[in-house]
Amino acid sequence: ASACSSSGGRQEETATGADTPELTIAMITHEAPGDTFWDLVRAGAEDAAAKSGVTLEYFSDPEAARQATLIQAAVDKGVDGIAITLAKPDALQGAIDNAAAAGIPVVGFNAGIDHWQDAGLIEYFGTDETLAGEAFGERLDEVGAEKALCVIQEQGHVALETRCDSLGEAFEGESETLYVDGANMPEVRSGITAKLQEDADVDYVVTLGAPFAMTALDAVDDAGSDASVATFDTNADLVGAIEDGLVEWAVDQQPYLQGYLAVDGLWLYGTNGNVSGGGSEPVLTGPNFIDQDNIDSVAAYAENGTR
Amino acid sequence: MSQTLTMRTPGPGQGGSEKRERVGRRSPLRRFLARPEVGSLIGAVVVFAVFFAVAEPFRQAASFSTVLYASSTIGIMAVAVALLMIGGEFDLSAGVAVVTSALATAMFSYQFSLNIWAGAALALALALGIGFLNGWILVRTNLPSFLVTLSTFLMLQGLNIAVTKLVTGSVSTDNVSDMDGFASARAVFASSIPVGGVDVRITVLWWLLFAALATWVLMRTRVGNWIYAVGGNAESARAVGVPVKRVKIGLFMTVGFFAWFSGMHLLTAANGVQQSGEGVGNELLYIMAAVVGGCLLTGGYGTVVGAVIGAFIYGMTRQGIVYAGWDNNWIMFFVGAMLLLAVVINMWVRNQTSKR
Amino acid sequence: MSQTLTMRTPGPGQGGSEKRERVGRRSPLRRFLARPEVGSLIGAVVVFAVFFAVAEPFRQAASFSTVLYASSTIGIMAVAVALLMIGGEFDLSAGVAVVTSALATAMFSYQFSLNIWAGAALALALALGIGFLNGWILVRTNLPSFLVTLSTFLMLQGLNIAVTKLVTGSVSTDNVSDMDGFASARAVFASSIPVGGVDVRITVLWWLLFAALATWVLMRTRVGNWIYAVGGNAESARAVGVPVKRVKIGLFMTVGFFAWFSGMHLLTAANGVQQSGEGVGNELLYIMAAVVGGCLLTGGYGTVVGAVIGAFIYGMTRQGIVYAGWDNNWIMFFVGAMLLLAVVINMWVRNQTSKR
Amino acid sequence: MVTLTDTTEAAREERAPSEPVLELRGVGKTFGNIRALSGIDLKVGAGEVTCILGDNGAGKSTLIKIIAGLHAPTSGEYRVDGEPVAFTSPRQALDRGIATVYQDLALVPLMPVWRNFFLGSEIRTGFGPFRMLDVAGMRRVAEEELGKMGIDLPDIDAPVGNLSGGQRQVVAIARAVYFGARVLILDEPTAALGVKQSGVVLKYVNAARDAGLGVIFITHNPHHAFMVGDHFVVVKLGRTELDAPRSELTLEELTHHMAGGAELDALEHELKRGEGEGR
Amino acid sequence: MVTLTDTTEAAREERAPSEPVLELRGVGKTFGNIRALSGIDLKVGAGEVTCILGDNGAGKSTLIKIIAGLHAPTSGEYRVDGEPVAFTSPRQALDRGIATVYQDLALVPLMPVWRNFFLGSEIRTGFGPFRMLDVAGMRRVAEEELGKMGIDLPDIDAPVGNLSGGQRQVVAIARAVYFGARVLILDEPTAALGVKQSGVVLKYVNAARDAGLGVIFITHNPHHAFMVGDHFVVVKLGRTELDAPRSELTLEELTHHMAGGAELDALEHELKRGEGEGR
Ligand SMILES: Nc1ncnc2c1ncn2[C@@H]1O[C@H](COP(=O)(O)OP(=O)(O)OP(=O)(O)O)[C@@H](O)[C@H]1O
Ligand SMILES: Nc1ncnc2c1ncn2[C@@H]1O[C@H](COP(=O)(O)OP(=O)(O)OP(=O)(O)O)[C@@H](O)[C@H]1O
Ligand SMILES: [Mg+2]
Ligand SMILES: [Mg+2]
Repeated sequence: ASACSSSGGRQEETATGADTPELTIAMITHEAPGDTFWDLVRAGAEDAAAKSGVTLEYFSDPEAARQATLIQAAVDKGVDGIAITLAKPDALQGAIDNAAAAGIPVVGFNAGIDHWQDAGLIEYFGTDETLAGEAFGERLDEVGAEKALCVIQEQGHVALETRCDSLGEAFEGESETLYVDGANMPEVRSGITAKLQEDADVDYVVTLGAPFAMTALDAVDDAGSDASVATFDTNADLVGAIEDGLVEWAVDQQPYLQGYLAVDGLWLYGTNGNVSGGGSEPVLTGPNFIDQDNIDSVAAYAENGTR
Repeated sequence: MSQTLTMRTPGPGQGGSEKRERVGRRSPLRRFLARPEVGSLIGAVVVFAVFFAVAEPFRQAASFSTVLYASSTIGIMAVAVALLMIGGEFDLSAGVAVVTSALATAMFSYQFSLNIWAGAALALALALGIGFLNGWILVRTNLPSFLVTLSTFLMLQGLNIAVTKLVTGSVSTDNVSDMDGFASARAVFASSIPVGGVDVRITVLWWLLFAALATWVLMRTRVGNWIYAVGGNAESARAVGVPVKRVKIGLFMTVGFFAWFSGMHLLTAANGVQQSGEGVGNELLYIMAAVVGGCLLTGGYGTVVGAVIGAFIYGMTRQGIVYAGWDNNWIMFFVGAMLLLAVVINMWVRNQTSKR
Repeated sequence: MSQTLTMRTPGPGQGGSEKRERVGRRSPLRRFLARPEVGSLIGAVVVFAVFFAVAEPFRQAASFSTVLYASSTIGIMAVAVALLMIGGEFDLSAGVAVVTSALATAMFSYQFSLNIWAGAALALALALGIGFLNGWILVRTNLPSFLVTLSTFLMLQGLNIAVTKLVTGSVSTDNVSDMDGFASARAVFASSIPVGGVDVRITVLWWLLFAALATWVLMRTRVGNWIYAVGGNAESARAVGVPVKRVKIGLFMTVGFFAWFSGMHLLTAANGVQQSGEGVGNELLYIMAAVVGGCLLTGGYGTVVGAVIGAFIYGMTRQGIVYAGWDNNWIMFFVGAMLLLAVVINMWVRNQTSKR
Repeated sequence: MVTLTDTTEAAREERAPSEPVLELRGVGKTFGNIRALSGIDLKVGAGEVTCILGDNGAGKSTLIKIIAGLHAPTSGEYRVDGEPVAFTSPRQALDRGIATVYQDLALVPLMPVWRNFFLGSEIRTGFGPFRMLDVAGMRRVAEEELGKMGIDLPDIDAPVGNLSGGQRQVVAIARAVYFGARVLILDEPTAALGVKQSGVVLKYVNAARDAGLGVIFITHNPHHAFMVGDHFVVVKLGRTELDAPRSELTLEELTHHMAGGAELDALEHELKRGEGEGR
Repeated sequence: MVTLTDTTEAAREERAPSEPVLELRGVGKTFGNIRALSGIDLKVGAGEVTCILGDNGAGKSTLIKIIAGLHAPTSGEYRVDGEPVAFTSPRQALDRGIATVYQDLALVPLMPVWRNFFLGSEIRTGFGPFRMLDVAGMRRVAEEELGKMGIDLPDIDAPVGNLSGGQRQVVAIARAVYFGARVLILDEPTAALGVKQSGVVLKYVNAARDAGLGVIFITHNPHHAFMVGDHFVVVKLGRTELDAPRSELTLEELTHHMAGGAELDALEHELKRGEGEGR
């Protein structure tokens, strides 16, 4: 599948963008390294950068104070634009202000839909975790679910907690939260198993990341429960699982698109002064349901690592 | 030599009287209670009783099997970590090394289109190599194991993600579940065995087997003697001719082996796909299991059985909270409180016995 | 007493000759090199040189100020952790205790509508209380600090999130940036001060001040003497009348104080909102800084200056990688490799000096 | 020390046994199931050297650890100046002027010699929160006191762990002598010492007695014991076997008791035979 | 041990000095800037007891650590049976039959007595991968060997850390005696021992000599030294000050040398005066 990539579009596309000024863009997220979701974000960002002849520097730290320091470092370097995830807006404010003072445009993506304007970002690409959670809850109602188990793989993570909370609010049935240690798959598995053994009423297991959906399937098996599994976010394996009907659906916020648009937005702003959403409206990338009905349109891209 | 030096003892009467005069009677019970792992055993019993009382589902055999499984995934590594700790060192890289092994098996197999077992063999060589390197740097530089294994930890953490991404283009490996040998590997590392109506995960049996083996090595072989000596006082051990460096390197390689084993379980249990960002933080759980079980962080003291009990306490607590249906927000608090409860009971038992 | 025992010395001639005959000349340079923190200083210089060479932005004053800031946030806690470690213990709960203090300040102030400083005072009492509890359990039960502080760590981690959710209904605190006293608190804990054209974060100054103060305490006060003794050999220290328990509890409370201070910085730097799930893992960074700086994990040896340098090495590495633009996926690998580089150089320097 | 002449009996008889500074009554101590001591009575008067003698493992060190406040006795009574005490820490004993040289020395190996010397009893200057160690003074005193005992260390800043066994012993003794105000306890102080240093220690014992201190002196060397002791207590298997003033003993009797009474004869006999056979 | 009679000079002279088992030539050792030893020559023959004497800190322990393979010398040559060796570990010395009792004993405090006894030289039964410790045999031998030295421990399973100082010493000596095949090195073995136990150790030294072993014996007690030594080496400030066979010395001369030669007279004088002043 990757045979043609050596002669791929990168060089050609770089060539096409050669007439615009060379920009350096820093992308700084709250990723805890090693999450498939951010793979897709980076893939989008890199593709956009390659296409526009942008030098992309990607850094991440889940701890807010250190993410702020990373932004400060980008300001020190004097990059031409910064794309950030605004998961913990208050802690980043100082660094954002410093960027503004240095005349560096900052865009937001993925998290912070409620805060990006106050924070002084020029544009925002992403979805709203609240919207996504609510959509998920409504979908649960549609399929007649009665009790959902929302599995959070990192306790205290703002976006994850928001998803479960808003899911719970929109969902008319009962919903419960289970915290597991995402760095320890066997424990995720036995934790979900234990919960299903303890509470036989659970008929939907909701995971907040694609790899955990796969593990939840095993746990459902182990517990001898007949609960269904649905999830937020996708990866290649999960697409296969939806194709096979193992996982009911996934709520997709199109991480590739988020990464792509964030870089592209900065490039457009830097080379042409464009502002997506006019500086007042966010550019939504989801939520978008992937299930057996539309999986075929996604599967091919998932294979490429872009969906 | 001893034969040539035949001399009379200064009369056995005097010696015998010392024992009679000064050593109080000590019941077998008391002797049992003074063993290093018994405190934690009683801690385990208390934790078990707590959950047995408050959580109805905890009482079922199937639940117990889940608890055992959760304990075994920590417990298998805890066996090796306990050996290492008795030998006076510890290994912060143990958690991510497990993931490294799983990633390596998957990537070797997939990239070279090998049988899973061949990939596993290469991964085993890698895991042992990492252990060797840890030990070798340690004995060469005399640095504390905290520093050496912390750097290995950080480096492996980075390598896991970076190399996986480099090789597969994503932070998880390609799926190897359809490759030759996967089914048999899965049977060995991640199957379930029905025992009296309940499915018991095979890792539980491996865990007990490894614990028994390690206990035998520790108590009944020369190497075991050396491990205690090296941990208790490396200088003295060296002075009487114990190959301190080889023992330490061997211990790190043992941890490597167990990491490989756990990695194989991880990979086969996850249907042949391994996420590269995992394993971080587990090293503390392994160390915790060993220490709760009575191993001294400073080395030279402890048992493998204790570490097994320590892992079991953790497994019970973590799952028991779920079975008890306690407010999930408080989960870490409860885990911490249970840990404290278990070790305080442990300590209290030990004090009681030494006070007689 | 010494006055009543007046006896002649056995002639100074003999003693003097020993010095002359057996003690080789030792240059001031060599004496300097034998200090515990000098190895890490040279490690720091090497790391600095590496990044100075490869990362153009690293050479600017503004970048250096950011590096110092990143170092100071770890370094302030590392000062306390180094003191504790010299006293023979360590504290796994230090990372989350920082967040606990920040959360407590915000919640006390908001819920009781207090001036921030009043909330901070309550939080300080809490932080000192946590430190006291750690120390008290430790000296009462004689449990290893690993276990005691691991349970505190888990409990605080749980409490941070659970209590925050209970009180505020979300995983972060309510915003207190518009409350009385916030501006002045911010000026004290999280402002910037222009020094020669560059804004230097105030934490950098606090860091250096605390390090100087701690060094003075350690080297020039009675308590400092006791800290070394308690860490070096608690039994001996007790035998000559050092109040071992009070020293240990005091050290844990010192960590509590610094956790409070760092928490205040966190809160004020984050505009008065604190996330409850943070801080996990930082405890290892603090310990790392202390150990890289030459503190022995087993206690009784090390300096605060070393810990400062250790934190600086970490800050340089972490930020330097960013300035050099190295790949994010490899970041942990580079941090680990730099750490190993720094400590191996450290060790090499020390060996060279002791070989003379 | 062979060249040290015994003090005349007359000189010793002169001084009347004063009111005891320390007194133990029926003291016992058990460790788990080991009965280390039982029913020990002991009186230590001012200006008097009490030698405690006994086999290895007899319980001598345990006894002095009780006196020094390091262990609490499990039975019996301990009085200082006639009033019952229950020390919970060695600090309290030190504050009462009871200074001890432990057999395992109680030094902190990683700390410099002078810091060890003053550990727990540091000299300070300044006032209020600025009270700090008088480093120069402490170094000077430590160097002087060690010098008096015939040890001139190459480097007073060297960690104690680098000293030879005997040098460490001297540091511990010098410290106790310097701080011992009323009672000085020495647990096998001359064991690791050279002939010259042993002589110096014995001199110190004499001088301390003459300065009115009570001294408890543990040794396995009957010569040393007889040279300085006013009073001899032999402990065997945790019990007092002999408790006699100097006037009731000769060196030979003492040696006899130290080697375990009647058993000595058998041993002596055997030794001779062993040698005879050997050649 | 006062009652131990000196062997007759005649008996000693009989045995001709054999070819040396160990030989040191111009050996030196520095620690950092401390010159612990320089230019030491030493020969140890089979069936011969070499006493090494000297002040505290003279370098005796350093010397025997070099012989035992624990330290490498920084200069000079070390020969065993005439061929130069460079031991990198004590194991190699042990394999050559050189067994050592270190001054700091080299015991592991947390391990049971019998495990310590056999540490590094365990007895095993079984074969192949199933070779395991002969626990019963090891316990029995350890108990027996300790019994021979007059120590009957309450519990052979007790950790060494719980023993009294003298009991620990005996464990270390018993171990070395049991394993020492050709050369037995004893660093101040009688320092912590009671009169009886000291006697037993001296008997062992004699017996070892008679069995044809080379013995190196370090002590501060001139009586002990003179009772068993064939050859005396006095080390001072890291250099050999005296190297003489027994025939050329008397006990008085030896004591004189041990106390540091000429300085002794001054000290003796002062001691007497000190006492005179004291009373
Ligand atoms: N902490 C302890 N735990 C258990 N047993 C102990 C402890 N300390 C001492 N013992 C035992 O108590 C007994 C007396 O020991 P102690 O150290 O008092 O002897 P000692 O008379 O000082 O001997 P030595 O002359 O060899 O120093 C010994 O049998 C010893 O094993
Ligand atoms: N590891 C070391 N590092 C530095 N100096 C050392 C070390 N070991 C010994 N020394 C020094 O070397 C000298 C000789 O010490 P050694 O232990 O050999 O003396 P010794 O003759 O055995 O004395 P003693 O009779 O008191 O046991 C001493 O000055 C000591 O301080
Ligand atoms: Mg004793
Ligand atoms: Mg010595």
